[in-house]
Amino acid sequence: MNPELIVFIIFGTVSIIGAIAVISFRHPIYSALSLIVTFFSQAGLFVLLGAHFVAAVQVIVYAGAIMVLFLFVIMLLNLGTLSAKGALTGKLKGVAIILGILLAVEGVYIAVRALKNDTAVASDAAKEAAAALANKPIETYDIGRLLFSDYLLPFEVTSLILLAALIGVIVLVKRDKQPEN
Amino acid sequence: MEINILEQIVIPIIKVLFIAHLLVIGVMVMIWSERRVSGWIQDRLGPNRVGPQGLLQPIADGIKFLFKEDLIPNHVDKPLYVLAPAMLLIPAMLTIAVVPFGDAITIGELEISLQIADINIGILYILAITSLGVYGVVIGAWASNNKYSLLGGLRSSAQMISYELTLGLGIIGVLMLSGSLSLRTIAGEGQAIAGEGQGSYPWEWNFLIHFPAFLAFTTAMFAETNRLPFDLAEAEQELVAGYHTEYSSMKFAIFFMAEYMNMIVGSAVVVTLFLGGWQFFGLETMGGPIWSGVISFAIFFIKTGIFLFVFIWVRWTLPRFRYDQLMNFGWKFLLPVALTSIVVTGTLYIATKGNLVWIGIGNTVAAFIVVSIVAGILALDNNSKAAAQDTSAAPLRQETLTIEAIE
Amino acid sequence: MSLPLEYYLVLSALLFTIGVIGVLIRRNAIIIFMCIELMLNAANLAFVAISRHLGQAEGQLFVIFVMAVAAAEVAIGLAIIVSVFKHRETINVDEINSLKG
Amino acid sequence: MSKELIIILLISPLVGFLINGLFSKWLKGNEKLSGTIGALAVFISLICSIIAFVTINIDSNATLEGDDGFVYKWIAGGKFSVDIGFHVDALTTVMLLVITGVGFLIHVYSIGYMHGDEGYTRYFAYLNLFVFAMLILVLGNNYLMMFVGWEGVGLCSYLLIGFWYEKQSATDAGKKAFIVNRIGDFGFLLGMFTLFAAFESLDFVTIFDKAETGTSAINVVFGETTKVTLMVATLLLFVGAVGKSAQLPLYVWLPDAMEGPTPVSALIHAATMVTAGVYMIARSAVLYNLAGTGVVVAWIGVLTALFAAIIALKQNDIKRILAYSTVSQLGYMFVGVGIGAYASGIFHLVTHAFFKGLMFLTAGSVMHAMANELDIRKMGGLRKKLPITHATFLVGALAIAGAPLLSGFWSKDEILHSAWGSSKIIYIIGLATAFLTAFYMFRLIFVTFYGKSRVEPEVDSHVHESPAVMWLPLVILAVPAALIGLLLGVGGHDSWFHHFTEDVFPKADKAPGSVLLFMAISSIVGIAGIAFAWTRYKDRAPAAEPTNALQKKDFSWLVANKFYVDEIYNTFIVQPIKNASHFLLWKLFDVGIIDGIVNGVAALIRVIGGLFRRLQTGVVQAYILSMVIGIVLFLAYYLFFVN
Repeated sequence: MNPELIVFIIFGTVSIIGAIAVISFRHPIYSALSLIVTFFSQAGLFVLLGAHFVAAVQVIVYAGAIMVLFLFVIMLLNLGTLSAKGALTGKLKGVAIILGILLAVEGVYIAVRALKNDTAVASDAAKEAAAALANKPIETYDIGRLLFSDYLLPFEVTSLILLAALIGVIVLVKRDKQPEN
Repeated sequence: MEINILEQIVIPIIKVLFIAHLLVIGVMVMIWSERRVSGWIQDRLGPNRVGPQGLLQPIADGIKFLFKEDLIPNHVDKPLYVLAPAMLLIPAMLTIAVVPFGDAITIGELEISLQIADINIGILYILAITSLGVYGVVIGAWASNNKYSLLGGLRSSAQMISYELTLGLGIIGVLMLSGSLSLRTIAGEGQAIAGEGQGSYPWEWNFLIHFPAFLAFTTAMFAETNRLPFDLAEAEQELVAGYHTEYSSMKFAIFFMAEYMNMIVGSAVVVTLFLGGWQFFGLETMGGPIWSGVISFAIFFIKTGIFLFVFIWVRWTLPRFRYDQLMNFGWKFLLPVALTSIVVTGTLYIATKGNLVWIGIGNTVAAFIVVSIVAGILALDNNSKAAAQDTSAAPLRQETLTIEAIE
Repeated sequence: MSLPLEYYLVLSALLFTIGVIGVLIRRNAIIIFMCIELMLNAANLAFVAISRHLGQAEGQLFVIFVMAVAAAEVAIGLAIIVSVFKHRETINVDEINSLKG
Repeated sequence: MSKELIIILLISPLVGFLINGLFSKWLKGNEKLSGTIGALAVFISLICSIIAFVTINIDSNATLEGDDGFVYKWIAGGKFSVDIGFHVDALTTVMLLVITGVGFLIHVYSIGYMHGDEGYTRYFAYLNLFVFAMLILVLGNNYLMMFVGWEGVGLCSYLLIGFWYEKQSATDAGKKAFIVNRIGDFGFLLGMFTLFAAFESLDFVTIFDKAETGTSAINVVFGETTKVTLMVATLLLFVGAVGKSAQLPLYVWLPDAMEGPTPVSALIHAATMVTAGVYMIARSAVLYNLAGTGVVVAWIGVLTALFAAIIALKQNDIKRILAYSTVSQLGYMFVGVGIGAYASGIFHLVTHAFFKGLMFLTAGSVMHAMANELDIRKMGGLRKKLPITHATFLVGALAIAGAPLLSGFWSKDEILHSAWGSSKIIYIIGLATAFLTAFYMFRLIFVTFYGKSRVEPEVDSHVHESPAVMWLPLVILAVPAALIGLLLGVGGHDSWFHHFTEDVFPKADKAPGSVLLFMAISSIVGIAGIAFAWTRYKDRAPAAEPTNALQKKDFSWLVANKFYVDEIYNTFIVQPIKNASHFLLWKLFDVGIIDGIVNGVAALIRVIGGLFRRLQTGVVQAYILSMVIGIVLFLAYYLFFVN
């Protein structure tokens, strides 16, 4: 059996179990921990795909920063489980799950079919070229190069978005000035 | 795919076992030396009864921990309570995997690199894994279901997020010059493309070129290990013992071990990044193919040991920060210094065509200027605040906020 | 040697769907938020897989952009949740419905 | 010449404007800084202008024309393509020197004049913006850029006339200037359209080349004849010039524009903006020559000159006299460019900019001394108290009156001389105007500075000479006002100025007759005017307002009321339009039809909205659910029906 497949199955299963756990646990802190597990297995998948840099960033950003923030807020608000009274969501549950399954089926079908079309249309030469490309490893160096040349403007815009978020958060949670004496 | 059993399975396993045990033994030595050094600093003796110079004291402690009753309080969230110490210990041990301990040992055809895994994004790996340490603290604190623990956890998570930024940004200057993310490359000769690695002599090491970044990184490292002067998460006078208040016996010991492991790994990383790794005056090349590896390992070991001494020294010298001081220090001093280091290093590298002397001088001067500016602004701000309102309310605000929210 | 792209895309679609279901059935705003992160991650997975398939670094680049935006979004979102909690003492989305028409 | 120089020249006032405009909050407390920034910005431009001028002076080929001046592709759509680009030749550099030179001195003067004003920074911001717009106007290499500058200066003029917006009369005057200018601008726009229709370009160089070679595009509007097209285009452009340069019949805004601060009157309404029309015609000299419409220009010019001079005879407001004088002198310039003596027209523009700028500034100085008194009947005998002001004003007045060897003498004489060669009647009217000019100017001088003091006692004690920052520019400006004619204009059509600009303008025919003779005649007429003023106003004030009905019927009463032009316009144009707007457009169309439709739509939407309101449950997940349903359906459609 292909060792890559084994690794994929392990990580894929873990990530799906983690994801289901996220939406199943009653307590948000468990959900958060499950989400971290999912993120980790995703990082593993990224490594499997040869995207080492993205994997590292995934762990640093998601597990290291975003989820800590989540935990921080959960702990700060000290939320327990929510009462189920008068919930619209209770009624929706069945509908939602059916819709979700439909969506999943469609998504899977599209993913598979799009690729089939792709390979069906392409000529032999194009296929060879694609195959050659596909085996070319993508280094951190390539990402950095692209980021600071072709995608410099989006990169800068991203920094602006982060700045805006920073300011926005400060404004949102700033407490009103105490009355001056 | 052909698998060379010796090279790909046996040697790595030996390396892993060796390093892991070295770490655990290191922890024990550290515990002993911490107590002895603190005794020395405070002009008292420290443990000296068990074994020669009290050297066996940590083993005795360990046995004591093991044989104590493993108490799990009733009110805790059991699964997480049990999980938390492991969540702290595992990242601490994982980090060491990419640190290069020395040059390679060559025995005939076989070249054994003194490093468990030389992955090409090593430094990112370290940052990623380090950032996970916070979960152990936070989960442990939350699972304890204890107000003091929770406050400790909150403080610790805020502190770690804040200082992680400096940790990450402080090394960018180093990375820019070495042109690589691999720790072996950074410690050694540098990448071929934009390579400015560290040479064998102390004046070629990064801590001179990136002096402000070095200080910022080291300080952030202290903060990440939750030790004095940054041990707000377990401040005895305020929070009993912070996040591990409810822990006892071996679980407590694991928290303890993790802290010391973090110290060791942190020191090793600092040595690798800033203090030339395993190199020292060309000594590491003098032993021929086999012995030079051993010598380089010894050099690395000694350097790390010296740095660990600094850790202990700082802990027993400086008093604890107040919470707002801690946040101010992290965000308003360390972060600007780290950012300045990035800008100045990049600019000067282009401007002076890679002249390291100028980069070093520029870094130091710029950091000094930035710190002065920030200090000036803060001083002005404080003056106006002091004039405007009652100052005694300010430091308490953060605590009152969190306590209100929790209640 | 390498796995076919479909595997990853299918996994991505499944994760995305789980995220969608989570958004629909949970009442806790923070968990809803986590589900959104889950969906973003599923998209990231597809990005990286296709990036590998095509041999182009752009896919990974976009993942990094997505992460940056996600970080910003989480910061803002959590800030909103905190301030909502301060005012209304709840983060149950069923109870936060003052915008009712 | 490098483009960068021109860009610095152009950007510098813009930067000044931005600093003064954006940071007014911080600069407010610091007048010195604000004024210095404003003046410095123009000073940088001045330096650049001098460099540009010298460059062209040394090497007449060092111009920036056609592709050389290209900076940026501004608009490109179909055939319509306009660049942002510069056209710098001798004419441009002359204009640049006038704008930045006079402009700089006026900025300096304003530092003192505007001292203590509430809107100090705003003032300098506007002034810098004006300089910027004016520079665009003269630097542009196409009509659209010129139009941008044209509108820009119009805007600044509006803003600065209404600078003291708490004064009703000032805002009214601003609006009047703006609206009257719109009429002219409309003509300008139509002229541009015509030119584009004919030549498919707005570039000066392209248009002129095509016009000269007669290779205009097939013109659907005016048949195949280029000449007719050109006539229409040039006349329409001239309408723009009439509006901007305050010629008959659109001159009415300029006297009212004196509501603005006096330095503004000096800079915008005497030296620079109002001459934009003259510049435009000079720039389009090729077209006017080909079209032969110069005659119209000349006639409008000379009639305006006479008309304004007559009105000026009976005015008692110091600034209004100067304003009518400006209108009159602008008429001269139009005569010059109209009869084809472009260089002479521009020459007069230059000299006029200096001496009229000077006179406005001195008038400002008088006002400054007299606590903003404008009525010359309440002055008199100021010579002793304001020696510098008096001396500089006298220089300006002598220059405008055509006293021998002073600048006005040279430039006016050139125009008159050329007019003789073109049309004797124009010459005679011009000569008469010259006499009137000398007369009303010296009437102003004698009444203001000589004779007995009629200053009101409480003002009298405060009368003082202005501070150095104000009189220094006066003195500096007095020097070119007096001597620039001598420097540039000696020798008539062989003068230095004519040689300098000979590459720009089509060759004009040499006027017949002896230069000296014409000079003598002009001098005699000017001196006669001065002498006549001396006999009448040596020591007596103008009569008070006519009181009884009998007096009201004579000609002087008509003149004193400015021929009732404003009133006529009001009755026959403004009121009918107002009424039509009120009843037809507002009551019927706006309220009845448009509001009806809008309200109807709104009511309809409210009903529909009431229906959809129920969907707005306020529960986020309901919305998300509908979104997901949408996605599922969409994907289903994609799967089953596409491909």
